[in-house]
Amino acid sequence: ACSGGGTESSSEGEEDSGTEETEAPEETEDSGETEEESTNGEETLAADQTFDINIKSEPPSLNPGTATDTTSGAVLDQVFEGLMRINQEGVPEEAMAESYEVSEDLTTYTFQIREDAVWSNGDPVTAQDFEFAWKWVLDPDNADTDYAYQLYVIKGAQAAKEEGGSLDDVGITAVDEKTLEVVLEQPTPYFLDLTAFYTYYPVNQNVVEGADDWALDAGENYVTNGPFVLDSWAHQDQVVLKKNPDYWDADTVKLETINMYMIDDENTALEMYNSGELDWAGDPTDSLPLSAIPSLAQDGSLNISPLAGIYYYAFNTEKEPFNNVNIRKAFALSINREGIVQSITQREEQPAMALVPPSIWEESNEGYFTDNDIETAKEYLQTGLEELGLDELPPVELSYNTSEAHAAIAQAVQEMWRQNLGVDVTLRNEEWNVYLDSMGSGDFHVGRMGWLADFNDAINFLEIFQTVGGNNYTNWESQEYSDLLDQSRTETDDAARKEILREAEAIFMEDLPIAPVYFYTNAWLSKDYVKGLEVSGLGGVQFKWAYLLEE
Amino acid sequence: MVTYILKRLGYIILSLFFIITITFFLMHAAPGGPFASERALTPAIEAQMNEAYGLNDPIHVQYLDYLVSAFTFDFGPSFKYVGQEVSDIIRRGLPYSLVLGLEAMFIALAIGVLLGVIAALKHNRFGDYTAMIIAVLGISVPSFIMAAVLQYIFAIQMQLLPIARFETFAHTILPAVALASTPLAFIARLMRSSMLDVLSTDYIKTAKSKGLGQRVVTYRHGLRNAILPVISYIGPLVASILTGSFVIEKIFGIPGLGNEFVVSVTNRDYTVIMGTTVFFSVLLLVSILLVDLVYGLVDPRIKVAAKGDKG
Amino acid sequence: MNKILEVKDLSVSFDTYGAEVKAVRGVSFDLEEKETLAIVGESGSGKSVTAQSIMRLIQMPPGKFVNGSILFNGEDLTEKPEKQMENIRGKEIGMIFQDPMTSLNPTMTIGKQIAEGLIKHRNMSKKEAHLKGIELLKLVGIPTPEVRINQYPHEYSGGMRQRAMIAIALACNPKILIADEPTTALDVTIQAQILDLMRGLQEETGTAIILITHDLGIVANMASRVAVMYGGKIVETGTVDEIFYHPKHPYTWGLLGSMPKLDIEEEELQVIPGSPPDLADPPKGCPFVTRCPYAMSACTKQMPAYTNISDTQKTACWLLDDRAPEVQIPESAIVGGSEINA
Amino acid sequence: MPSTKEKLLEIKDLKKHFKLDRKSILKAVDGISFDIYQGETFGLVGESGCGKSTAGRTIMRMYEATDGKVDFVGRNVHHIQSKREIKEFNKSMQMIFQDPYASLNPRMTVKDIIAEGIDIHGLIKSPKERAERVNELLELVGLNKDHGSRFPHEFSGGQRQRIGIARALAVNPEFIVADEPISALDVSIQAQIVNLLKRLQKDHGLTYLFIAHDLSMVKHISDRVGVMYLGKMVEIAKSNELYHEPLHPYTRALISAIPVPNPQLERTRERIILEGDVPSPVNPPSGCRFRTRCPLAMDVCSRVEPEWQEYKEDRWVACHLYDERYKEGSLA
Amino acid sequence: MAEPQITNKDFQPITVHHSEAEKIAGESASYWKDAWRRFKKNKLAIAGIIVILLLSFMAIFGGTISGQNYYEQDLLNANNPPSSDHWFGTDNLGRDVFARTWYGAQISLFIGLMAAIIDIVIGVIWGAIAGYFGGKTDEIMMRIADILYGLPYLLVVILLLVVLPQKLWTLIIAMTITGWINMARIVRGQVMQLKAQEFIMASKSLGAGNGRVLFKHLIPNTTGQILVTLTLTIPSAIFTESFLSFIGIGVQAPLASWGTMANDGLPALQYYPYQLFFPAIFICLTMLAFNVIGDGMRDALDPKERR
Ligand SMILES: Nc1ncnc2c1ncn2[C@@H]1O[C@H](COP(=O)(O)OP(=O)(O)OP(=O)(O)O)[C@@H](O)[C@H]1O
Ligand SMILES: Nc1ncnc2c1ncn2[C@@H]1O[C@H](COP(=O)(O)OP(=O)(O)OP(=O)(O)O)[C@@H](O)[C@H]1O
Ligand SMILES: [Mg+2]
Ligand SMILES: [Mg+2]
Repeated sequence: ACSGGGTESSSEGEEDSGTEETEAPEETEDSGETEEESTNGEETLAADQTFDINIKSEPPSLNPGTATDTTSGAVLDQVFEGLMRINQEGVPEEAMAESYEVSEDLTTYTFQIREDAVWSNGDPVTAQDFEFAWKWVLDPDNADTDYAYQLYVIKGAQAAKEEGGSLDDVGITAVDEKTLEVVLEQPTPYFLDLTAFYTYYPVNQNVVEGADDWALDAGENYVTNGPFVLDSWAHQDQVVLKKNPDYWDADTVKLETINMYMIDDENTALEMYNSGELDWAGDPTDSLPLSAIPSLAQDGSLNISPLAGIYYYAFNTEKEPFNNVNIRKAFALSINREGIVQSITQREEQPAMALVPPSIWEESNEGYFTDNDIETAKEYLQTGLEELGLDELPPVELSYNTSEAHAAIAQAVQEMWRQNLGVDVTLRNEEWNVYLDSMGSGDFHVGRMGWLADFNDAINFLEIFQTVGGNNYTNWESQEYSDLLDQSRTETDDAARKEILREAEAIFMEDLPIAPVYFYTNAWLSKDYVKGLEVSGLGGVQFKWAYLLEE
Repeated sequence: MVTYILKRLGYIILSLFFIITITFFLMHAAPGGPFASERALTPAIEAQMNEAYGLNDPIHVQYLDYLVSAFTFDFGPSFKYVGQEVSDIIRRGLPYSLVLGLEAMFIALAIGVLLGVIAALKHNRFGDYTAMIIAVLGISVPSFIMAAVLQYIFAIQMQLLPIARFETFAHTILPAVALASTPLAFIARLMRSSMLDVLSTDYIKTAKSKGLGQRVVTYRHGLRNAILPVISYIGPLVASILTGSFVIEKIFGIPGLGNEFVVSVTNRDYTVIMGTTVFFSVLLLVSILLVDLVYGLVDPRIKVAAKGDKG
Repeated sequence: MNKILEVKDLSVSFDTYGAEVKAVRGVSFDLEEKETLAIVGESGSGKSVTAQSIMRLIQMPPGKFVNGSILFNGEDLTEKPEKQMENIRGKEIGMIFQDPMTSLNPTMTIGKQIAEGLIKHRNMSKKEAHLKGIELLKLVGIPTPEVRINQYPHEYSGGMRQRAMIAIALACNPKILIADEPTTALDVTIQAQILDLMRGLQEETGTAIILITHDLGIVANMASRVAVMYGGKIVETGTVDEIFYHPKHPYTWGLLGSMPKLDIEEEELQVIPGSPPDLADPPKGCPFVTRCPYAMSACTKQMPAYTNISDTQKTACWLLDDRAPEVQIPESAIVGGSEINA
Repeated sequence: MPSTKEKLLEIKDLKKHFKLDRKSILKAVDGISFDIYQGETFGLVGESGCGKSTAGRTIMRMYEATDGKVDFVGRNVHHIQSKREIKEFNKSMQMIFQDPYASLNPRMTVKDIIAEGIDIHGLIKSPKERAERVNELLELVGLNKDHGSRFPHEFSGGQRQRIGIARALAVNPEFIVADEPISALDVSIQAQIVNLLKRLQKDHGLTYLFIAHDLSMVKHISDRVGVMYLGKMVEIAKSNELYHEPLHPYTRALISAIPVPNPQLERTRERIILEGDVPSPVNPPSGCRFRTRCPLAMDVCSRVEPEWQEYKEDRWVACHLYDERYKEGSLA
Repeated sequence: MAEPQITNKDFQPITVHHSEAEKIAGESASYWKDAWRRFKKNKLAIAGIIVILLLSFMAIFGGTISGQNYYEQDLLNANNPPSSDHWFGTDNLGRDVFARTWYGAQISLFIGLMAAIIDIVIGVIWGAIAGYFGGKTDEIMMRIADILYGLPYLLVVILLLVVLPQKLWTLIIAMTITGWINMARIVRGQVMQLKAQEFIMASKSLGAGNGRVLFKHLIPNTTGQILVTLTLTIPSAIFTESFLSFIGIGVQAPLASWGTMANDGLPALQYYPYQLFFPAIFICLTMLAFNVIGDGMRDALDPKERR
């Protein structure tokens, strides 16, 4: 599910990155400025096009088929290229594919691969390479392919991976050397976005087949097709990328070298940025220390951009008192989101009174209720208590996984609920793995969760709650909601589809199995001479268009 | 001698066996598995993963496999770093940890002993108090605070040394000092009291009665005897440097093993947990053995093997 | 005869937590060439402190010279700078300590320990010092010295260690050898060996010996003159015959009386009742007053001055004052040999 | 001198071996036999490490014997099994220790130290009785009542040794092992303790095993003396006889080595100075253990172990010189 | 000083009572009184005691002095520097650092104290038994300690925190898993030395059982060492707690300990240094105090220092 979230495996570290944020006024203008400058022609390129950035930790996998996290993604996005690439405007544009055609029923895509697309070892990039790579991921014999589900929009993919279907029945066909035909299960408006995601990257079949450990180290087996090549990989220490001269669009690529360091400590990384050892600090590959943010915001050096993600508290709807919708509403309404965002996370996150982030749906700027609406909350509380036959709220437990930021927010919320609802809230923090275990087994009252979009579509947020289990820890289920989502999947008209989904969201927000807190943002520092570096709303970063000016 | 070492090795293996066993069951008893993630896996894929990593086997089979693999030092691939062999992970982290650890040990021993000797020689005088204040500060300041403060002073304010990473010798100074500060202080105190004891012995008087100068007496006669308790502290020192290194490695961005170990625990990366645990335990147990052997070398009275020799 | 060492009115104190311990309080004696002076007295009477003061081995602080001088060949050792003292220690004055088990460095071979002094004072090379060490070990009666020289102290028996200590002390032919209870820790048979050895060596080298002990038997065997110490003071001094056959001080009487006689049957031993004084708070007068059967009120008030009994014998006791009542030496203190002497 | 010659203790071929490791065994006591009569003092002398303390402790059953037996009033002490009887036995045999500094628990008051035996055996009924008994004991050894509430470190060596004696006496023992009770004391104090022990013996009819390496004191206090060398008894005699007519060459050397506080005598006295050191008890010399240092060693000494024989009445010795068989042969 | 005049009168014999001669000079002082007398002379150690007493006092009452409490938040006044309202400033949630510091003192000192008690109970008994019985018992007990030492501590702690409810106690237990080993080693060494002493033999020959020997003789005689070790255990527990909070397993919010506060303040070192400064200075002060007390005790209890 994940192009950007990648909170998975590395647990706390990345969790932090998702939650620590800042306040800075007029974000759009800020980023706008950068854009403008970069398009001005009066600048001179620096002679030394070497870029230094911190990626925090060792990328768990540099095999696009097994990668599942942002850190790996940050490297893979530079060294590989899929059929499409998300461009500076945030929309997919042709990359390995020179062109594509979509069938009438919107389920068959035919991609024409560039003639001049070559692997870094000189082999041409072929349709077979794609077919091979994708089917490798879908092969049930290949483990560690956690992100196989990214391919499940393709016909027969899920069946092959999970239900014993044949790989031959999967809708991926290399028609010829340069033509790839993909058949989908149903119309998928965001399929082109998906083809830019690393699980969809090709691998060089000639090299990879039979060489299981090809992606373990930089070396002659590590053959790629992106704007950069993997020059060296000192595990746990540093990844060095060099410009790929054979890249089809090599003229656009300005950076010669990218040094990606793996410094775990945010403060250390920030200091390295201050001393000039790094050209970039903070999101999306690292995060800025919470305590540094106010002063950074004050001196105007902080950059902010929205990130398609939500931070929320999940209610366990099977545990009293949260089995009552009014109680849930009371709790959700009596959170002072603005306060949290302004004083704790401080990265201009947007208070969330909806599920789908405003970067996907503008309507979410409004939301379904008023932030910090204590009056209404108290009313709901009253009704809820009556319905439950209680005089006062029983003590409740607020769970979160260990992290400075989560703790701070939880403490603030604890205090808000205590003051506003007079409820005795105890905090419970657990180490990440333990936390997931408790959440999964329903051993919680209210628990912190977050979601970062895999792809830029509302469905990615809504389908979490379609069924109990998976990523839905709330035990909340609604037939109506589920039906609406299913209906949206066959709807080919964009506007109509959105209508359906909005309706679903409304149902969800009426039942409030979660209390949304805020929508994430990216916050980073970059040196003035850094231009054209693309930070996506999905948490990815692209160096293809980046360049450095003379200082 | 040989039988003694063999016997000790036997104990090491026995201890290792228990450590592995306990670790194995702890690991599996701990909630959360290696594949737990924010993006929940579908049950089918999870089953495939378990199958691939042998987690579907009955627990005793897994345990036996583990025992075999642990004693052959073949721990298999990491769960998290796809395809990377645990032995490779250890091998690549080791040099960093080793350099850092040895340097820290060197600093702790050299400066600790020096401070201790100075304090003992200047007993109850200014030098003593100064050395002991340094020592107490060393013990009082947690290493992570020490690291941050050192970084702040020497790298950020004075810009004398690099902030982080581990490339040149200059890079190693701050982390090694931060890591060494607590054991250094401890050694200084140990050294002080044992040196005070030694300085009041008869053989020191004998040495002086030969007309040897203060320095010769202190270094030739005092030091070697006084350092014995410090040598027996090296075992715990290794342990404390191993555990302490995690914090330091994290703050200074050093790709060492300490960090690897902690991360593996939080990730439930079973094979890496096992590998690093076995590795650390072996290191610890062997260094305790080595310390005992060295002790025998430094102190001729202790004949490790020849307890039964006529005496 | 030449006086090579003169100790005059020496007082040494220690600062301890509780109080100032006045370990030695105005001790005077001298040592002539080639003689053996025995200092006897019970534990804590200040024998070792006196000896170590001569060598300036007392740790200062907590120790300090309060008063007095130590003249070695006319030079006052209490005022010598440390550097010059180093040239006297080992070279001019050697010392053997009480406990052979602890007075050798356990982590250094015997050979090296012997060699150190030689290298320092005789400018020998390591090799020469080693050879000389073997010679010395042979001299003190250690068999197979070539092998033994490379061993560590723990590989030596107690008697051998004490022999090695003697070898170290005598390495540079010192003019004075101070032996602080050299045989207390040893068995009688080994003690006899060591005393025999010391006597033999003295005859050979002519070193003057200060022998510290509390065993009157050893004194009788070894010494030419005796100083009896009690409570940080010398209460009586004289030639060995004078002390054994004509003792004048009640403490000396007590000492002689409490020794069992091998050749006489006796029901009860003569005892000196009570226990020694606390040197942190010594009695104002004679230190022995609390245990003295002949105590007078004068004794509690003032330390008696020395009375010269003969050219060589001096005693500090109020009983020797004209005004004091006549007191007979108790029978138990009469050493049988006096008749032979007379 | 014992008036009655009633055996209180009969020691037969007593052995105590310490296992050092798998290969080496230290034979600290290697077959000694002697009797101790009711009311006498039996002195035990010998060089350091020859096994005196081990013998004393094995007799007291503080060590289990490797072999041999110790009959106390006709009962083998090493066969007592029941807890109650062991306690009874503990009461009748007590020990006085060498080191007056180490033998008293520094954290206990003198009162409690002395009363420990009383408490363990429940010999009193009330705290008052306990206090009375302690005072009585303190007085007995010549200490003051108010010393009871003090701590050992406040006492001098001689006083401490007396506390140790009071502790041993508290349980009314019949037999006391005194393991070098005076060797750590000052000359002037030694006599105090020896006199005290003698007085107590007279008043309470005690029997002593008095261990020491200082022959002069042993001779003074003991009725009979046993001389040990390297785990073996080499001679037993009445103390006078031993001094005036030592039989075993080792005894002779021992006596001649004692310095006499008489300068005239010392100057003229012939002394036997033994060569070398005591061999290790781990692998003692073959035959007679003393032969390596014996000035009169014969051929046979290295081959045959001398027998423990009664040379005269009450006079035991283990030496080939007194064995008719070898005397002739070797002299020839 | 004028010598007193000696007259004829002074030559009358006086009788010295022997019992008088046996009198012990000076006042009777128990072992502890005696040690305390020497301890008092050590000004530094006394200063240490005073500091600990002051800190304890403040831990109990300090939280209320400033009129603020440790949990109330004021998000608008977060991260304020020290002022007349908030003497030590405020933290990132606008809570009063002064109140939190003293509240944290309660927890840190409590943790130290509990760790010390558990150390005594487990470490002392374990070490004493191993040292006293020796042989196989010792071998096995010490191997167990070795194994505990070799176990991945972090794993054990995480598991404990999972298995046991999330309470302060769990944290304390987690810290004592290996904490007592040092104490056990020291006590064992002491006991091994002591058990060969004659007073132990004397007690045995009087018929004392193992229990009596252990608890009446052996353990009381190690108290000096135990106390000294404790003065180091307490700070090291405070230390471990802060290490655990560094890796995210500290005390439960909104409770604070000096360890968690220092840890939270650490990243803000450059921006709000007082957030680190106050807890850190008190950690150091406590450690310093306990260390000098330990030194003082070692000197005061050292048998070699007394005569
Ligand atoms: N370093 C010291 N600090 C304090 N007091 C000391 C020190 N050295 C010696 N003394 C005290 O000085 C006094 C004399 O001690 P000294 O060692 O000279 O006695 P001694 O006659 O040699 O006795 P012994 O026969 O036991 O060796 C004793 O009371 C002792 O306690
Ligand atoms: N518990 C023990 N374990 C091993 N060896 C021992 C033990 N106790 C005594 N020995 C050894 O047994 C031998 C006899 O020791 P013991 O103490 O009986 O001698 P001793 O005659 O009392 O000597 P000393 O005069 O020095 O007290 C010595 O070699 C000693 O090392
Ligand atoms: Mg002395
Ligand atoms: Mg003995």
